[in-house]
Amino acid sequence: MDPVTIDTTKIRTTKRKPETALEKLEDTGMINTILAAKDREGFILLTTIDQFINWGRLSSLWPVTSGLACCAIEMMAVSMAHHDIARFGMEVFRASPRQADLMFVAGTVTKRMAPRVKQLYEMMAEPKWVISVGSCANTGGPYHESYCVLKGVDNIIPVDVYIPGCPPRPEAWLYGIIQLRQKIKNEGYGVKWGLNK
Amino acid sequence: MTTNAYDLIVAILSAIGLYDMILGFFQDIGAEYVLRIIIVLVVIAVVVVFVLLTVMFLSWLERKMFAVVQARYGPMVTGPRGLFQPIADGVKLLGKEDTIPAGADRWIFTLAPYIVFVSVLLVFIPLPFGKSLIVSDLKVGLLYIIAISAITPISILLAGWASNNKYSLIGAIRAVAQDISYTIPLAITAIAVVVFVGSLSMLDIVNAQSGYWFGIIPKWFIFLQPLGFILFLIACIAEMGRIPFDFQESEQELVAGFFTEYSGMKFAMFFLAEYAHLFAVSGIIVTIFLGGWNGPVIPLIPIELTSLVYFIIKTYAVILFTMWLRDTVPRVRIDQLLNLGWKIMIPLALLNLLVAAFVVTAGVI
Amino acid sequence: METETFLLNVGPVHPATHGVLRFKLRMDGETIRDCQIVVGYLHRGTEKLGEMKTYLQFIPYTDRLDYIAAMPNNYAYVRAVEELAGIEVPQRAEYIRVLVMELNRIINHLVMMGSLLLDLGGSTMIMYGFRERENALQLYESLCGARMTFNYIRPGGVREDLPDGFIPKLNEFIKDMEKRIVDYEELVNGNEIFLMRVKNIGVISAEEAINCGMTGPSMRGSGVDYDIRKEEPYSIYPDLDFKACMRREGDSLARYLVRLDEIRESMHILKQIVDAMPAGKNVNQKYGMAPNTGAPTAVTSYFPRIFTPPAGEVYCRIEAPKGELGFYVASDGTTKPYRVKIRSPSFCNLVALPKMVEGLKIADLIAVFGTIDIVLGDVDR
Amino acid sequence: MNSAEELKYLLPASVISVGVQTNKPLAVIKKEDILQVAEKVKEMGFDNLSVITGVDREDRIEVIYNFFSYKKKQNLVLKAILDRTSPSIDSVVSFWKVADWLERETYDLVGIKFNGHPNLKRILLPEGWMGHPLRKDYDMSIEQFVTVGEDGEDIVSTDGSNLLRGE
Repeated sequence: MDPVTIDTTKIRTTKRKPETALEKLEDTGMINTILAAKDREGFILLTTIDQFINWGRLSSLWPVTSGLACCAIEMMAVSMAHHDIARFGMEVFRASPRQADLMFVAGTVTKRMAPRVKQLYEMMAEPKWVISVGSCANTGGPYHESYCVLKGVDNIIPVDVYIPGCPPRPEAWLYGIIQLRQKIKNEGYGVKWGLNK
Repeated sequence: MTTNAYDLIVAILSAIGLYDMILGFFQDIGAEYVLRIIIVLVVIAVVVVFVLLTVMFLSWLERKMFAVVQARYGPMVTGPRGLFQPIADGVKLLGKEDTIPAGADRWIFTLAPYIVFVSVLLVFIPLPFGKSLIVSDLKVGLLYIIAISAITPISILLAGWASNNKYSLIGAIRAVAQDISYTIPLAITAIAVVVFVGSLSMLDIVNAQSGYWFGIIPKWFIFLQPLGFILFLIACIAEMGRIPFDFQESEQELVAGFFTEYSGMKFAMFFLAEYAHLFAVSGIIVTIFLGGWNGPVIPLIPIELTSLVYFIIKTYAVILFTMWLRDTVPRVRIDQLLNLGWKIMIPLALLNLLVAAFVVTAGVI
Repeated sequence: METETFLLNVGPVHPATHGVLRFKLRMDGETIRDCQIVVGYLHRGTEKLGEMKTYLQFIPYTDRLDYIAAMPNNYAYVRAVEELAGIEVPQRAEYIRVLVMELNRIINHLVMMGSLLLDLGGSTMIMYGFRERENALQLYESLCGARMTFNYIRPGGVREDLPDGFIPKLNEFIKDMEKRIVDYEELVNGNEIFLMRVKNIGVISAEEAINCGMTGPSMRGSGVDYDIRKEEPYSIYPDLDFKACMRREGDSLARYLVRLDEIRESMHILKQIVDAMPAGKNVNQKYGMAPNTGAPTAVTSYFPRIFTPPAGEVYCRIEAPKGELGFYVASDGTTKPYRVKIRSPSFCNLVALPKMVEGLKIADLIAVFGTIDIVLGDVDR
Repeated sequence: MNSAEELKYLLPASVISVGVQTNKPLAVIKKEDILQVAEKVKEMGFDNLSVITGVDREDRIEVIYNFFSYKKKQNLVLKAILDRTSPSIDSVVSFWKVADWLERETYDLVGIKFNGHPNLKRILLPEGWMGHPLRKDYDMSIEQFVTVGEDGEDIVSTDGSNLLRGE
């Protein structure tokens, strides 16, 4: 097939027929009245609902009580008086994965534990997020050469935020949590449907 | 003279001169009963909204109180001092996936949380929030409350059984054993109060506690029956299933007890029911032993309002006490709890009843 | 009455197992008829890694065994290497080592007390325990930059000398702890419900405890008056005045109280060390590091680049907070150990658990398990 | 006379030689006589079995027992030499209960069979794991994966496709 040469001037001038709901609204000019602020270009209704739901989700991340190794002690330290993740409404550690939204993979995932971690993740109800904490969970860390350690928990479950450290300081945990909150803020149905950016 | 919330609404409408007009309109179309239904629905809506708001506030209060005892701050980011935390929790739980385990009994599994919540809501019917602020003053109010409370263990058993999970089942069986052994001292202690009042109506119980002895000590039954009050309080905490008696959901033993398998909105129902139960039971304790809505009369302010304030203050005192208890003591063991119930509480409750009956028969008071 | 027993699986992910331990319980209603412990969910192959790393490289791995109290692990391994290679340690270094180890003992017992109470349903004690732990960790941080995994004790001494202002801060910590420990006693020891839960639960006799390989505070709760620090003294312990805490009852309460007393003893030791801390080098000249000048250049290490202890084998044991911690190190004269074997206290203490909980309720399992005080990194290695 | 020499005096036929393991008395014993020696050692007051270590010396396998006596405050180290192809020795569980787990661990990681052990199964690694990692010839290049079967027990295979995430 011959290479297609693109006439850029033509594209700029040609107006496509509006197809999607958004484009139709743009066409009529009504969009300006119902669009949200300029920095958040999207469908205002969906944006608002998305923002509200995401706010609910990011404000009440309940972690599942599952510590694997060293990092679990720092997980306890994070939830205790000095660092206190309760400020984010996260002190509600749920022992049952069904009621939890967030899993800290805190520690070395051994070959023997890997299927259980995966099972635990699968038992959690959607929407769910995973934070991989510490070198061991990220890559295998100091135990990378070991015969019975999984080289990174992202081999078995999807991970949203990685926190490096061995073990990470509580401040690093808090930073990781804030990153996850930021991430949740930008999720939503509007994003999925291409209406919000 | 109004006696319940229905009458109060009618009285308010009459006072501002709207009632006759509305009544006239409905009489014209020959459907007076529609107006009655509407007023009843308004009363129900007000109570339900009030209870739900209280429940949300309580869940925040509990976390905050927990934090204060433990030298922390508690929720801070979500809203001022984390006050919107319960709303965020609610929004999140609403949007959460509703899992039903593979081996579960789907119908019962779905039904159980709603039974729990509804049975707790029903307790509020004969509960006087203030003078005239009562949905309906049942003649058998106290009996009704005890009977309705007995539905909760059944629905917990349903939940535990339907989950097809050993932890849930153990939790449910524990809950039933606990409720059976503590409803008995609860009822016997309540009867001791009824002996004094001579009526099962909650309103009569409150009215019997108005006034003062020697001009200073309020005529509350806590001063007449201190033993009865302590027994009733312990039995109530056991019935609510809170620490030190929270076996049905004891996290370190049974993961999450009978609601281990529940997620999303069904879990939220249990969550709501727990706090609604806490509020209801505290209200009952206040009504029976702490003088209900009685308190010093303040001139110029309508008694309906002051009585509501007194009731709320007293109820929150009881609630804070149970929360403080949760923060400081560990959990007892299930067999120790049953021992306490059957071998200590029931004999003491009977003794309390005996003394009360003797005092009343002898005509000392 | 004959009832059907059923199998209850507790763990590996369960709030009361302190990590990834699994109990297979045969239950008769609420009563445990048979308890089987499954371990190994955190087996990371530390011993094999010991053969693959040089002597110095292996020290960080010892931190990750008992991660609540890592200093004694450091020390036990380093001491084994020192005995193997015949390295002299300056007196000041020994004082610093004992100081950091005793501080770690306090941390360990605080965490243990907290998690025991948490398992029993009282969630406030752990917050207090971790509050004090955090203060101690700040001391460690000023010492070596790490909170939990220190890598501080080196063959020939310690990595760095005490920083400025360490001793005053330590004194402050001790003073604070003395007040706090009274609070703990008020919160916990006098609590009727707590006593109900732990008294006469999980009783084990002295003979049985020894036979099952229990060591440390768990064994001393059964009336065995034995502490390696006292009976087979190492480091500067002969110069210090302290006593081995011991109780005769052998139940969960006794094991708990032994730990409470040990916190007091450790604070007593710390005070003596602060008073008697000698001046001098913090490390044997041949093996130490150049003093850190704060310049962003690489730290110069005098540690021999090729460190080859003579061939031989050594088994060296110390009194770690959880019990007897031993390192068997075999050398074949090369730069890497030929074999490293870790005798971990948690692993051996667990052997007695099934016997202790038989016939008890499931809630008691937690009360007994909490007082044995294990760490899964130490069990599975 | 230290404890190893005392043992040699008591059981001259079973003890091959006497030495030291860096300031702890060591007795090298015949592996066939371990039960006899264990009985004698227990009689001598060594009530605590500290640790059992298995060492793969490439031409032979050594199993080392560290004992301690709470009564006499003495140490004793026993060493038995096993052949490498099929290392086996009698179990001492009947004397010291702690040997139960210690022997299982040694079996798991070094591959020494303890005859007469009531429950000689792997303890740290899952049942079915190929090879004993602390042997010097253990092949580290084979990657083994664990999955969970219907009954909750581990299944070991070299195929991780069930476990690992697909793209």
